Amino acid sequence: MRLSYTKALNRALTDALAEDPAVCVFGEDIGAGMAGPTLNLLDRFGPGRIVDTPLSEQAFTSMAIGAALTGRRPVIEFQIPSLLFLVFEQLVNQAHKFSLMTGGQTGVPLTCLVPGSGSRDGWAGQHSDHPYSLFAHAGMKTVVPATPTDAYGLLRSAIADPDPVIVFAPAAALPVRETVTWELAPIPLGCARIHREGTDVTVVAVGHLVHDALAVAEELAPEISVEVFDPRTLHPFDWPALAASLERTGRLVVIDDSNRSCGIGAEVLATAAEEMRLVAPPRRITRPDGTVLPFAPQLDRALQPHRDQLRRALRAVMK
Amino acid sequence: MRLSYTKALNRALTDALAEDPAVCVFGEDIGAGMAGPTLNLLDRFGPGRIVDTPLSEQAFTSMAIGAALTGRRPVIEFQIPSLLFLVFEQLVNQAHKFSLMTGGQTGVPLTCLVPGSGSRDGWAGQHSDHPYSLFAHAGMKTVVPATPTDAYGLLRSAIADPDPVIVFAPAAALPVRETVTWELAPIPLGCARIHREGTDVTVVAVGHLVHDALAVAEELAPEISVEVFDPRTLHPFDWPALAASLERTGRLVVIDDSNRSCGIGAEVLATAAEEMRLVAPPRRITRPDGTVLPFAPQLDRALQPHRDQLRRALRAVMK
Amino acid sequence: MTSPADSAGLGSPAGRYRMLRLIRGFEELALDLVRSGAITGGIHPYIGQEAVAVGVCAALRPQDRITSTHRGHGHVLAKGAAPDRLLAELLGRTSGLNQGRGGSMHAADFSLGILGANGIVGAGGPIAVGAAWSARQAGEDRVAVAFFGDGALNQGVLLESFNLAAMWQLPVLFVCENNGYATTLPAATAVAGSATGRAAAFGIPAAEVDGMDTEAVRSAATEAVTRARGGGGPGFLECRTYRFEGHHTMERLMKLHYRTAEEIADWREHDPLPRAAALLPDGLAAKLDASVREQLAAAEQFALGSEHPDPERALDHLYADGLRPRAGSTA
Amino acid sequence: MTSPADSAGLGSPAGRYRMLRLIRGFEELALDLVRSGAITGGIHPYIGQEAVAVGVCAALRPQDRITSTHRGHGHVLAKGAAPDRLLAELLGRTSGLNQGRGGSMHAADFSLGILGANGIVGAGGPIAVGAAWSARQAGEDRVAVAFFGDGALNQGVLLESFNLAAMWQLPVLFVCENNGYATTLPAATAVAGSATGRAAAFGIPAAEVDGMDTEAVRSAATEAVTRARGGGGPGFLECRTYRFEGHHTMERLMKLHYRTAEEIADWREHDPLPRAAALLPDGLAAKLDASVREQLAAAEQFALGSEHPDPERALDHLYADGLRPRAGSTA
Ligand SMILES: Cc1ncc(C[n+]2csc(CCOP(=O)(O)OP(=O)(O)O)c2C)c(N)n1
Ligand SMILES: Cc1ncc(C[n+]2csc(CCOP(=O)(O)OP(=O)(O)O)c2C)c(N)n1
Ligand SMILES: [Mg+2]
Ligand SMILES: [Mg+2]
Repeated sequence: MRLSYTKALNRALTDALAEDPAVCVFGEDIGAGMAGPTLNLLDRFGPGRIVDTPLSEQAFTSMAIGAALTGRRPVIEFQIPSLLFLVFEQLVNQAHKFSLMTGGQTGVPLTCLVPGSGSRDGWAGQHSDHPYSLFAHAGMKTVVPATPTDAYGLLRSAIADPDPVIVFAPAAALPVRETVTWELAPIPLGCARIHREGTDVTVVAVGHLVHDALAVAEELAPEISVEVFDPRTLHPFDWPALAASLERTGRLVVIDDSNRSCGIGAEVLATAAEEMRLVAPPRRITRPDGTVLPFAPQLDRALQPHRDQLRRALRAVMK
Repeated sequence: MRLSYTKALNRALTDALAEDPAVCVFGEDIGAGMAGPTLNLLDRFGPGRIVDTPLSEQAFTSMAIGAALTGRRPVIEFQIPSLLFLVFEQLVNQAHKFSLMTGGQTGVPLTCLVPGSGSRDGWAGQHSDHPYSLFAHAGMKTVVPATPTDAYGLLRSAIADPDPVIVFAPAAALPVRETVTWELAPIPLGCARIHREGTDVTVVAVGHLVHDALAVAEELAPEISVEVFDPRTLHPFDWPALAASLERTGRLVVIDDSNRSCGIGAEVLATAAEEMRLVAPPRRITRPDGTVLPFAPQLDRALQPHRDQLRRALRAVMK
Repeated sequence: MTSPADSAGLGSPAGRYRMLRLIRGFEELALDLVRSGAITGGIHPYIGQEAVAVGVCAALRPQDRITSTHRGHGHVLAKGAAPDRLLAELLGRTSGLNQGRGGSMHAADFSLGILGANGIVGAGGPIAVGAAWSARQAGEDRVAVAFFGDGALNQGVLLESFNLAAMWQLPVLFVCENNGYATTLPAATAVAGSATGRAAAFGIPAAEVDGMDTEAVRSAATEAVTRARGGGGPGFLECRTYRFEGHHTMERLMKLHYRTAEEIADWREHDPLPRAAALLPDGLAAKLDASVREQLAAAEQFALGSEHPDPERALDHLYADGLRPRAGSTA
Repeated sequence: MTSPADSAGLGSPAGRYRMLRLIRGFEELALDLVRSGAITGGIHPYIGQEAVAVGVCAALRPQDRITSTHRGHGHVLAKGAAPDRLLAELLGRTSGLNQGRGGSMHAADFSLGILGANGIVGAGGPIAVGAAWSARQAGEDRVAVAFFGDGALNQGVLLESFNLAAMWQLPVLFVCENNGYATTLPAATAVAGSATGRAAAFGIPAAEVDGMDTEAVRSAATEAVTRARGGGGPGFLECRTYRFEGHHTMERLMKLHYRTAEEIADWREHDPLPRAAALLPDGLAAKLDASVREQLAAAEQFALGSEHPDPERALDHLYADGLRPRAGSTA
């Protein structure tokens, strides 16, 4: 079977809805399936569970929290990553805090899905952020799948999780297709995936950049043996797997499409520097500090991490 | 003159208002001066410039942005740090982005002041965050003064700045008093301050933790020579000053009251590991990952960085 | 630990009077404990507004749900929470409703449909709407009530939630406790138009009621709750009331001049307790007062005698799946 | 580069007709350029709604200010922006209004009081309120106008801003372009109550007007703007209108069934252009059409001939003080 990333998300939602009557979906234009992941859900599961919402992100996010506190397992689809800014209070100050603040009386099994995070060429400054590091800092479970199989499996686990989870589906990963010969299945949160083994350098690549890392690793294979490490979940991060990888390689490059300062790239470098084996100074490739993506495509692209930077960084850590 | 931290903020606002008729203040209960920094401003400058707002943080923040786009220099006082979550869209997606997105047609000279950030004993989970790292990641100019003089000088510079600036006044720094024998004056953003020179270890301490770092440095002086480095501005960070300090010491400990993952502590370790001289693995002391402060005072305190952790970290990097 | 009363206890005038007294007495005790330093951080006292919580909760069934505010003790007690465990919560003890993790502003008892006080003004509104939606989804005839103040009328998220509740005809009752002020800001200088007009504009039946009169609140709430339970959609009540104390106990340390002494004295004339006592047979109120005194004395003893939580367990419950986050220091 | 017309150009029926045609023609040209791939990312076409932008801006003075939306080309042009520079912006060229940094959704010209299109629904409302507040502070009699769609009526921040504008009697006009849909969601299933009722509940004088009739919009806007300028406080206009095209050019690639072909055809009968043309002397409309064609041909040539920005300068203007942030890689 040929499986696209978007179709994988669609399947995950369909299977979760079919399996558990408590699962329901909120979002804008989801009845029409406009963004892809919710295609045909309304027909199959009806407006009682697939809820096309007015443009009231704050209220419907809080509503979903209220629903999650009372037995439902809501999924919210957000049309643009910056809508997460609009509901930051609801997610970080409410959903994330209920469990501890109530002394464990409740979880908040809420899933937020952002199909098309990061730059989509030509959508400009307010539609092109990749704010996953913000949620890792706040402590929400944060997932960025790179492949269709992972997208399926991680979204299933997110929906089944008793805590709020946010799933970023990078716009640049949506075109990825896979030939799937196995049964799709949930993939546990918090487990990294090593896409390619190597002995010289560990490249930690986030989301769509996994594919760039793999391409560069192939290309430089004659020169450098690169291990490609996909954390898949940014919080909780699979630190033991990273430590094991660095035991083998001792060298680290991170490629991460979020802003530089206080991004997940910083976290990986910091933790590695503090606790793991490094034989050379580590490197990271990120967006610049405080990036706002300009509209013009050349400018937009110039600020995203690219392969050439990765090549240079790999050669630099090998020196 | 004996100057308290809160009084310093009050003076900075008073002087800025007196100097520039474009400066104005928005916020809740600021007419009554309830939080301290706005005391007596209404009497002196009138309701045309000191605007007591209804509980509409999103609208009045956007209003202040509109005012900033049309010639005013608004300051907003927020009563609780988590109100910043409520206006995250307005700050990060609007105020921060106008300059680039308009091709430089405008700046947004907006200042956000949060008096009493971080834990105030007994205010529990939704009132005790210290979210400065989120804004450093987003790229807003982010300031955390440790002393009354710095509070005065940095707030003055924030108000004069053509970009949005957010000033965190940590609750634990508010009781700090200084005997001031000099003229209070603006202090440029982006310049670190070395409170104490040392040759063995550089301690980067943020906000109120500067005072803890100084106390521990004194205490361990016979054993370890500690340099206490206060970045004052987290974004832009004074990287050259840090590099210079590490040239001297080669050892680094960060003490930072924000959550661990993707916090400013991570950023300092990452940048140092990548670009600066380190003779031992660096360390950071932070809140745990994803911290929600529990109400009970013992639990609240247990999750904040404390001196004992700093002592241990200092000894660890000296090994 | 005493067993929690349920909202059915509010079915008689005597039960309602007793609850008014319980809330009043609880708050007075809490004020003492703030003054003595036993309660850290202070509280937002509910004194003066008791008729709203009691009147509304008297219209509810045990399985109905509520969301509350920073000024939440009255709601939490009226919905049936055990006063001793609420007090233990305010004192940060493990026997507290939230095991000492929430404190005054987050007191909750999910087993009684109390989805929590909330530190963010307006936040409880849409959470109640979600609970109402949930109940309908589950085919249950539970109603949800959102309590909030006049200040919350200016929070966008609450206004958004009026629209969702109205559009989807959800079984939710919005209860605005208009005590005239949001901290120091008079409602008259903050709320353009009227509270009821604002709700009505979304097509929500809206009524204004004397919030110092328990029976008036109860009858208005009963009407709205009955309609909501029967599928007739949301309702809105504006309860005109007043807090006799400062906004927060911190206010006692400050000189604020936003209300006159006369205004406070005038409103004290409308104290809901004597009014409710007047409906009772002679001598009953005094008896109930005595039983409340006993109950609170026991609660105080229980709470003050309860254990403080272990700092080693500060991160318990951060994640519902038991995930243990990394500590703040590795050294 | 042509010099920008100012809003005074809308003082005559001919000027208004010409602007309707200019917007229509601009959008048609932009659609072609999206189809050809020259405009990256697509646009939200304004076709069908031109009477709103033109009618409202005809009521404004050059120094008045506006905030706009994701569907902003009409507003930006009607307020006087140069079509060639707007087109260059859509093409991401340095000669664009925003030097190619903003694109369709952020087009702005501060020299003309155009505070920007905006990518976030509802966001422009309170920004206009701030501009109105500013003007009053500065003692200027400038008015601010916020354009937004029916979808924005459900954004809390916009509702909050109604309250602030009303409470403080600010010179701001809220213009709701009710085109019946927020993307695929019919307003009838999204907005409880009525648009005008919602504004009126905050004490804002609110009127509904035929948004396909330029003159009707102009006269309603003039009344509200005059009142606002004279210190009479905010106003609200609901303009009933329709977009003839899809929500966004992407929609052309999708099969969506939220509107019927008949509905679209019916609304096309109310096209604002023929209606405005009918007010002109014989032959004038055709002449104006021709002059617009020429202007747009020149604009296209100008824009397509303009320079692409230099990737080295991608971070220009990130900070107004010239601060250069760290790059994304040190290697
Ligand atoms: C969104 C938000 N803004 C501000 C605050 C700080 N604050 C806490 S209570 C309060 C006043 C609330 O007034 P009202 O809603 O009338 O309730 P009352 O205190 O009168 O019961 C304020 C400003 C907050 N907690 N949340
Ligand atoms: C707050 C917010 N929510 C969602 C979106 C995605 N979005 C862009 S336009 C739009 C529909 C807007 O409808 P309306 O306000 O009626 O304007 P129209 O498109 O009809 O002109 C949506 C949902 C957004 N940009 N901002
Ligand atoms: Mg109040
Ligand atoms: Mg619309």
